[in-house]
Amino acid sequence: MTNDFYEITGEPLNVGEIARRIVPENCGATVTLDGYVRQFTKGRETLHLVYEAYEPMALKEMSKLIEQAHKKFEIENVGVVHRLGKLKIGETSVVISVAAPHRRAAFEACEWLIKELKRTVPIWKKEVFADGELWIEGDSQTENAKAEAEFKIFDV
Amino acid sequence: MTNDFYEITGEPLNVGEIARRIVPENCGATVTLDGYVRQFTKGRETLHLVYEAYEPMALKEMSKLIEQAHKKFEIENVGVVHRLGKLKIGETSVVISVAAPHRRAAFEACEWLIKELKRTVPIWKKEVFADGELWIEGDSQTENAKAEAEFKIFDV
Amino acid sequence: MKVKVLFFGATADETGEREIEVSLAKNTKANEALAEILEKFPRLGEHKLLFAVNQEYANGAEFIKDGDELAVFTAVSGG
Amino acid sequence: MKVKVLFFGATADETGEREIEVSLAKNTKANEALAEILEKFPRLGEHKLLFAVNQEYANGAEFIKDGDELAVFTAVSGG
Repeated sequence: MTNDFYEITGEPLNVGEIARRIVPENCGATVTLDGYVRQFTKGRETLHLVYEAYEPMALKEMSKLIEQAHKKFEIENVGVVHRLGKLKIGETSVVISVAAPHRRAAFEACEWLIKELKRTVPIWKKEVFADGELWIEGDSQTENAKAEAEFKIFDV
Repeated sequence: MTNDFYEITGEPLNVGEIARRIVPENCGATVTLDGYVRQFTKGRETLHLVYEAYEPMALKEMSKLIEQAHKKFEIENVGVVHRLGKLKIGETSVVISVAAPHRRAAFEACEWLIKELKRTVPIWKKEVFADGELWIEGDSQTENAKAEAEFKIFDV
Repeated sequence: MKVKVLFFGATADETGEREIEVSLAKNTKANEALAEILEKFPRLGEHKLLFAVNQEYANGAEFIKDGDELAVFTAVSGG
Repeated sequence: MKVKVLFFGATADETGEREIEVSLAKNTKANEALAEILEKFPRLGEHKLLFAVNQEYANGAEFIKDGDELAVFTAVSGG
């Protein structure tokens, strides 16, 4: 029996608490990815960020990712928590924590999960600058290209 | 300027607090490895563990590993903390946290650091069972073999 | 038949709407439904769009049913 | 010349010592020093040993100096 969880919350994230929640009795290592708000993106200063989600679909997609991760990697428990709303610089936006009997699988699964979350889970980030704001569309050129290959992107 | 730290302590480790201490302003991701006491090793129940270190040498080796990691990977800050003394089941024995502008480097450096720490830093683990206790010599067959290749193991 | 259409982030800003109701002919496919939505909100065409039907990514070939929940959004940027 | 020899974990248990003082001839090399230590504590020979001189791993060829800190221990198992 795994002890996975996936959540979306407007509250601040406690990385240590999330990592602890997935510790099973027979595992030796947890790997945790902690993503947070950068102050500078390409030299431009971000004042704060706003995250918005299509919540029921985002939770479904997170659940699918965890299910796929269990098939791909020998892991025990997974925790994925994404924060929504307004985030200050340095605040944690996402935590992904994976416990496994062998650390190699925990590293691989954690890295795979953050890559896929950024590609498939319907959550959007708005960067707010001193002189304007911008919804970020896609994680990066590369990951957008991968998204296009798998989903149909309707480019009219 | 990096903001690294490496410590050996007899106090319980707070994973989230350690991960937070290395967050720099211009980085986007921290990867954290959290190792803890397993209840069962090859079916035998561990009651608790005792960690002992050659402290000044362990700190030197930790410092060298961090220096090497900065040369090998594009990372910003590293935190390594190892606990000593008696640890109960489920308690964290080691935390390695790496912050980097790109998460790939953080994953790679964190995995490299735990592998090297287990191979080179003079810390030993004693497993205490209901019917006896055992100092563990080397991390595993594989990693022992690697240790032998690099250091001279005096097998008399 | 009537369906609900949701917008998020950039698409909510472009349309000025977060949720609308749209009437569609029977046997409308997902790509046809999207084309109708784009006719109402031509500025959406400036974005690369993803489209979901009942909280699942759509490839365009799905038949839309009465009461379905559609969603139109840009490439995701969580994490 | 005199040197300090430290033991940890399994080697401390085998020798019943955590720190001893050993007298060595001048120009003794690390591997010769280790051989002398093993003569005192033959049961150490049952382990694969690592050897450090002044808190650095030794390969055996180092010359030991008066006042050096030697350490004899088994393959490490932290983490």
